[in-house]
Amino acid sequence: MARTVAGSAALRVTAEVVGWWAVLTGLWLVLISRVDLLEWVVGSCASLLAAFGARAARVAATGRSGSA
Amino acid sequence: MADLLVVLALTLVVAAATAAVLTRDPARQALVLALLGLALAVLFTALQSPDVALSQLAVGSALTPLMLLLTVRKVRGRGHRGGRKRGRA
Amino acid sequence: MNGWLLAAAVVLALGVAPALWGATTGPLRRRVVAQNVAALLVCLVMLLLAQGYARPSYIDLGLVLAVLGPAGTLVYARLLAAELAADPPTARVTRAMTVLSAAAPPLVVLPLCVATGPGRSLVKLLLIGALLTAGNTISGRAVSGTTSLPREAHDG
Amino acid sequence: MSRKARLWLLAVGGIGVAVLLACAAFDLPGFGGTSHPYGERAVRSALARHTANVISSVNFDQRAFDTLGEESILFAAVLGTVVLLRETRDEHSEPPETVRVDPHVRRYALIALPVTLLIGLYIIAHGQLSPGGGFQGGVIVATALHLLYIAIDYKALERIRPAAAYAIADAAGEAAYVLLGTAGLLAGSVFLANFLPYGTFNTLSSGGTVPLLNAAIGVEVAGATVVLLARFLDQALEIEGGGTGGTGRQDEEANRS
Repeated sequence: MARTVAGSAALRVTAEVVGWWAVLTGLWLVLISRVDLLEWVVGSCASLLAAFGARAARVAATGRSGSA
Repeated sequence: MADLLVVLALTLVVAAATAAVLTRDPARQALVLALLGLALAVLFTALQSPDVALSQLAVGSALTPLMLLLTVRKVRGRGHRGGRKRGRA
Repeated sequence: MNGWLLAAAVVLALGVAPALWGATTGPLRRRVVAQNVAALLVCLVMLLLAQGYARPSYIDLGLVLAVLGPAGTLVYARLLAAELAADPPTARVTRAMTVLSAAAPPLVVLPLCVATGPGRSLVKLLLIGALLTAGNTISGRAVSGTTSLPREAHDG
Repeated sequence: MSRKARLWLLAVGGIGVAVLLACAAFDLPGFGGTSHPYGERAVRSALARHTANVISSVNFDQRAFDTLGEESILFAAVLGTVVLLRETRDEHSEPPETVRVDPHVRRYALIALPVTLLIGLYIIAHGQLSPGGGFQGGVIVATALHLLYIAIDYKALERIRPAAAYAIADAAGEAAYVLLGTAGLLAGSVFLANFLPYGTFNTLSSGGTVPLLNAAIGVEVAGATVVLLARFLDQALEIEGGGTGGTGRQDEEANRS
């Protein structure tokens, strides 16, 4: 039971970060003027960082983790 | 005619800078300084130096006001106490 | 000097200059509102200048100001909250500010979009417009809403 | 010195500066003229090194050593601020009051924070291509984090801001700049030489060491700004007491009124 709760919490965290990552990568692709492989790599790394930032900020703002 | 923007931006910069000097209250001065920063950014852009304009915008729009107002709050005493003692904190 | 630069000059003379006057005189509530309006207008001026000088990379100035301008106004709303709560902007001013935040960006961004044509830069322009509208509406609300806010509703 | 004498001294100094300035201004080349000897050489050199943003090429390649000095100034200034604004023995910390914020502002901040963060990273990464670079982007990144304070609550900011980690980032950025410069030295030429391949013009990989130095500066400036603001925030919101701090000044004002 505990494992299922932990598992669904981990799933929620992953979903939140991946959701933000997808949105922010899209944003990066809008900002740049020319797309190539390196832009993709740098863009997705920066978006991943910002996505973790988004989650950390939300957790910090609510003062508890896991709630949507 | 081509220099109209430069002249306009320069006028705004001079007006904002003079106003910043003449404003005595530091909290209000921070507001005028923000306007001065915006006018400077327009001037720099009109003079084709967007890098400098971007530096001005990055520093002047949120960072400098935050530092100034935090300092004002510290000097006047903590916000809640100052707020109770005087109207303006 | 083309039409875009002329439009930027008009916004500077008829928008930013009065905002500067508003920010240097009068009560605090007027000054903070004027600062918010000035950030909004200068962001639009930056977009017009980018188009007027035919330098797409200047758009980034507008992009940065679209996110930092509202942040700047929120700084004042936060740290001058006591003074603003004692003397908040009138409802008329607040409404005018909301209308301006919602109406001014499309007025500038849509012609720019038509001039840009379809492509990624069009999406970028629309994004800047959206960020600017949302940010300035929110910061205007934060400036005026310090007292009208119900004290319980703090947990979003 | 009497007031009158001081005013005279000021007037003489002011007039002197005004005369010198006027002389210098009349000897300048005309505004917007066609002769730009330095500009032409800088642009030619920047294009030769495949750096689209000439300013970045000047800052991080042609005159990269100057930027090291500027970066060190920021580093030292922040260090000095940290020392001056530390909590002294006669002061104590009190947790600040919780502030209630409009839920709309709160929601906006939570959405704007990652977007601003990404824009800051974009400005850092594209320093060699478009206006901006490490300094501007670093400041934007730091401002993004402080949205948590200005639009939500100081406690929320404190949860994601272990100041020590940002101090390490500050030092690491500074060190990375020096190390990149030393790598230029080891690669066979001079300190801060652009030793990497210049890449294709107007792509992310162009400019050789310029993007890497930009990244180092970005990390340094973001860390330095966060540490600087952390000290200001601590002083303004948490630290109480002390001979020269807020309360002393307040008593003084109370006595006066």
